[in-house]
Amino acid sequence: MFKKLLIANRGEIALRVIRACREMSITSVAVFSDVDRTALHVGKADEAYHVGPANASESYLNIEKIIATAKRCGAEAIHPGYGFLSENPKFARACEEAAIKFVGPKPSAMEIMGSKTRARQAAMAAGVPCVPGTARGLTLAEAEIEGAKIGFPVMIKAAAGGGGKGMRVVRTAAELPSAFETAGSEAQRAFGSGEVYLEKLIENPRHIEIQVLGDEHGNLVYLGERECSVQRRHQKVIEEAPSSFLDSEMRRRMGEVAVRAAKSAGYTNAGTVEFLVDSERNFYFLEMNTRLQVEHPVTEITTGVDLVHLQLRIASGEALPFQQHDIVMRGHAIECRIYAEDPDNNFFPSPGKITRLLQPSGPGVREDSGIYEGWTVPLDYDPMLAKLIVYASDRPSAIARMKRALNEYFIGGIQTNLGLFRRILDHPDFIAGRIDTGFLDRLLSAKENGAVPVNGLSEIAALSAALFSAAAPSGNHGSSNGVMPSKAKGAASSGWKRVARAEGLRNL
Amino acid sequence: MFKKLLIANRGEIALRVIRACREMSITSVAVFSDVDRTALHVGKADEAYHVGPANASESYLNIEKIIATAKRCGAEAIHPGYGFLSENPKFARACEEAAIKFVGPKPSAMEIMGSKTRARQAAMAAGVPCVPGTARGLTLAEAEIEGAKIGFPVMIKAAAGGGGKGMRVVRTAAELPSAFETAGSEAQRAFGSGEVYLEKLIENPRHIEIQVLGDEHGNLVYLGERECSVQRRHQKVIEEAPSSFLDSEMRRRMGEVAVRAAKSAGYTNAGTVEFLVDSERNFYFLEMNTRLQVEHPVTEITTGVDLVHLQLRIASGEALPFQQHDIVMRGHAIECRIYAEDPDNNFFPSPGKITRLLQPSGPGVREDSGIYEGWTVPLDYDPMLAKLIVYASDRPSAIARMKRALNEYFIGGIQTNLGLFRRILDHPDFIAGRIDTGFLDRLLSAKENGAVPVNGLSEIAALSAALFSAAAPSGNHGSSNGVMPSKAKGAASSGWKRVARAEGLRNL
Amino acid sequence: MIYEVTVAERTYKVELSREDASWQCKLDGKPFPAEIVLRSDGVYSILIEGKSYEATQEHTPLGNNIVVGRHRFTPTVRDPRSFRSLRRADSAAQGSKKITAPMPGKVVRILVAAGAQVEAGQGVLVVEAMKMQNELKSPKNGTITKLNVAEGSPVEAGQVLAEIE
Amino acid sequence: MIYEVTVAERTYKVELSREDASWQCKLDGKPFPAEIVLRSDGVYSILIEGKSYEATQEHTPLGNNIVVGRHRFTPTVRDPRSFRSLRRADSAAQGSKKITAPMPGKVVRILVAAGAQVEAGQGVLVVEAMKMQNELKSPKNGTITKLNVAEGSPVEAGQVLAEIE
Repeated sequence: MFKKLLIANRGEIALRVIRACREMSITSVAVFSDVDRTALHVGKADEAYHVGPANASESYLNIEKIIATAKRCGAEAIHPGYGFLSENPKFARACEEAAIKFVGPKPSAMEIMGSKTRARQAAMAAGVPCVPGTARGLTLAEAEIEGAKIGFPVMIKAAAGGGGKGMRVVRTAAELPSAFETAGSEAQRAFGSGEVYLEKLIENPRHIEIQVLGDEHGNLVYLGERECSVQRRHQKVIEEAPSSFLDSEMRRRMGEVAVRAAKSAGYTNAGTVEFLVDSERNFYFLEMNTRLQVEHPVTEITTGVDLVHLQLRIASGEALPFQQHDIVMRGHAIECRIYAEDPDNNFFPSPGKITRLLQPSGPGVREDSGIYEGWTVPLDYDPMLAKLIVYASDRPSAIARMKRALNEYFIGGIQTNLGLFRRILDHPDFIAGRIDTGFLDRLLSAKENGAVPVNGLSEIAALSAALFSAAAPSGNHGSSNGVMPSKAKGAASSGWKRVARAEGLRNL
Repeated sequence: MFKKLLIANRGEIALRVIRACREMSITSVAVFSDVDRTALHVGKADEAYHVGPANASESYLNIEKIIATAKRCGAEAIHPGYGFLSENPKFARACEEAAIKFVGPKPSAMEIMGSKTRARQAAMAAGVPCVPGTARGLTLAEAEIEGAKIGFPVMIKAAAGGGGKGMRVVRTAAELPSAFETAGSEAQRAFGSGEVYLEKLIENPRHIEIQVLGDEHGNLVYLGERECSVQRRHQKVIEEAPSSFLDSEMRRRMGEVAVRAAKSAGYTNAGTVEFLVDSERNFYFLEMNTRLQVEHPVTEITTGVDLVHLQLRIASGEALPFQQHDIVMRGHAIECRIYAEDPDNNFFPSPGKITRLLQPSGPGVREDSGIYEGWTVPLDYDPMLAKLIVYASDRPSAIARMKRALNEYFIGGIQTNLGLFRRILDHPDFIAGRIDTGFLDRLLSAKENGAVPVNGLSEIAALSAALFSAAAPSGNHGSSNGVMPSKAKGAASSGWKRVARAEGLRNL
Repeated sequence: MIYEVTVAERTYKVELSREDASWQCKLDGKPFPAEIVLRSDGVYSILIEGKSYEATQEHTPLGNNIVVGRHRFTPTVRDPRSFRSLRRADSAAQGSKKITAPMPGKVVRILVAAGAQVEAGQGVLVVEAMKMQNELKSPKNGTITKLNVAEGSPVEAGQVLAEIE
Repeated sequence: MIYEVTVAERTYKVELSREDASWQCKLDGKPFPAEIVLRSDGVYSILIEGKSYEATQEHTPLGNNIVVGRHRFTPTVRDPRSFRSLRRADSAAQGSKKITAPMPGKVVRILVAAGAQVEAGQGVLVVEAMKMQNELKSPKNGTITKLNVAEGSPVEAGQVLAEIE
């Protein structure tokens, strides 16, 4: 096993890997940008090195700098986490050339799965069902012929794309030319390649993905599925395992197909094969993510394996400690992604200082987070703050437990999407498991079913506001035991003043 | 299911039950004594009522007051937690008479298992192996005859006893009379009954217990074992599931015996049958605890069931949702009991203000606690603050994970036994699973193997002490961003002054 | 002490007085049976005829909120004695409408010039934060009377970026 | 600023100076390459040639401790300028020995009278806390010169209960 590992990432996933290192007696090395000096992963790692300015392209995406840092501190391996360099074959190559083990698949496998068209070709060659469509870039003329063949509605997608950019739904042949043009130029701007292709549009599909794990001795298994249909603009918000839509037979079939797809690319380490599933339970290969997923905990909890530990064992050359038939899913797990964004205001991001933090705990609750009370969430990186994961023996109990945990969770000072989850978890369609990738957008476009009834709570709020006002100025009363918590007091008074200033009142 | 439930307890177990209520949409009712008004369970419950002064006998043990409170607020059921009234048949009867459901077994079952001698008689009648000895109270004359029969060494035990009181080891016939006399009078003082009996002394036994669960329709199952041999003065400190000492065959035999013992008493709801296991793997019935155990989480995590949820379902008349063959243990769980006591100073209890609290989280970590930063731990109740439970796929990984979690755990302002656990977890005998009820006392009596090597850390400590000193007086520097955290500052300066006063320095 | 507190469109008169260690309070003149304790974690634990509430205060760049259980309130507190008033900066604006930055970030594009006519919902400028570009729209039909920022300028949460008359 | 800090039986001379936003420090006269940041949760994050340390302060009734990682230290800080000194109350005692209460509680029994001869390890009084009776023993052979408490009196942590000469 490695003695020292560098984590080329930040936030909760850096903490996740640091914890695995500590549990495996590996020295963990963090890297940080100018604005992350006070980030939690810097303090929790055994070592930490500065790799550049806030701008990720000069720090967390700076291959040369990160490799140089790994060499300097003598790290034998690098875990890329997710995002940043995790799916960049150039980085994996650079590690290879520097004789540093990249914790992930070989660059060749990343290259195949990194290109939508090549991945699709590989999948089809391996007999993996794909959405009817063209596997390669097209001219408009070709697109019009293919469109007719496939039959409308169709989807235009960018070959190099992701995250919805360069995507267009085309419902009639007439719409094709303009959609083709805009999608192409959008793709050009976003990915530097205007190459687009056509796919049959699957209406209201589910997004269900299979976790695969392969060692470097030819063993490759699947670890059940994750239901990821609750998305906002192709961004996952809630994930579950198992999917209430699958039975064991379909799970087996999808799992075996996923293993075939992975094997066709010579895949090793942890990866995820994403499928679209239509209402008739047909499933189609969507893409493969060649890294650890954000939502890996729901798989860990239901299968009882530790994916990060296994990633490191595999990377250090160990064989998988189990076979397919050893994998049993138990109970139900749900994950909520906590973002610093304001669901009540166009999901505007909300960086800033976390003035108060209460984190849930107790039975069946797991929190993976990279934040602490007093930390200022920088405005330079993506807004995910933490992941709240719950486990229970069945889905209804898991939903109830998640609501309980959300009640205990409080992040003050910035806006978060914590309130949104309750709306989702209380929605009859979610409760019934009637979810597809359009579910959340429909829920959001629907009227809030009236403000939450605050039965008598406003009286309490009014009383409390008065109490805090009374306590703020002097701070020698307002407490039953004469002790005014410096935390509440300090912040309160400043809070008052700030607002007073904002209103130009000077008579304080 | 009940609409409203009263919890006749405090601390982490009150929180545990409150959380279960929230998850099951039951209104939770807390009770509190004078010194617990600011305790966490009061704020987290839906309702909370004062039941008397600090002295438990006038509050948490006050049957009339608690029943009256339940009636007044309309609670349909009472969960007694553990300790306090949880094993008191009078209380269970009083609930019955008040038409309030007591969450636990029937009073009759509690009475049988509550008396060591009656429990032993019942167990033997049910063919449950017991430690050779007398099942009833004895005169000295009888004791001398029985002692000779059983063969020395023998153990004198109080019939009404527990917690080591009224217990004496007798190695020769000559020692018997004086030991008999002191044990009897000690029992008289402790339990109001001087009745004692004899048992064969099992040398260096393991303490292994079986969790049983029965509904009110005649179904009764066992949920695997818990290894509780790491004890200090008969007080459990670390518990595990499964026990590394058992194979599935022995687990099945002990489980079936436990079920027989419970059935012989007409047992319902959650209970635990405790066994002594000798080095030849013979196991002997020790006693039955007729309540939820402190260490129930390790069973929940390895079997995937929620014992408190099931307690409430059973009490409300539901049948067990599973049968014996559905119960499968997976992975390994360990629990550490965090006490407010000072292992470096005779384990003196350490109530007082918690000035800083950092709680562990992340994969495989569960914390059940009843504390918060700023809370003053009262000196009136037992010193257990929290339970730290970890899960991993096997025992070595669970031990490593527990060490990682302990590293993240910090309770400042009072003494705790957090440091002791590392000594235990690093001990070769514990790692090898070579533990018996004498293990911890041997470890404690052994010399600390030198102070923990603090390689270079003292320089860091010296530097930090200077930094905090520099920051304390003014607080307008000492921070990289000019902001001095009110928490650190407020506390620091006061800390300085206090010490200065203690030394009669006035030139501040 | 007497406070006027407006919460969820309703204004309450809250009278507070301390008798030895405990708070007495009246709501709109009537005694309010609240048994109040400030925990040293800054949370008020309030018991009202047995019902238990936890109230805490949230400090944000836009002012202070009160959180009761999981419900967030944005109260306006008026202390007649000192006329000191707690009120959200944005809610203070009467008449002319302002566009304030909902989050700290950087102005990456300005879509209309000062003096220009805009319609309600029309994009006025784009602020980037956390890798996302966020278009801020005009709250009403009118004329851009003020444009307080230029492209590239960093902005604070709550900062007034533009005003529409 | 110059401090004399005694930690784990060793005394260090710590010189601190601030250059713009950052701390410079010397240890026993030699430059100490520590890159120091105070996080707003009151933790100093210290990087020394890449090694990362978190140092926090623990306030106890007996004084302040420094916690580095999971290791607890009880430093004595001496500031030559002001002669302000941080030192544990109990460690301050020289010569005559004291018995201090290790925890708040109640004196339930006094086992020897003032003026009595005691041997090292002999029980002097019993303090009850958390349902446990804790016997406090004499640290040395000698005479009980002071007995500051009576049976039934409540005691604070660190309070001197008796002195032995």
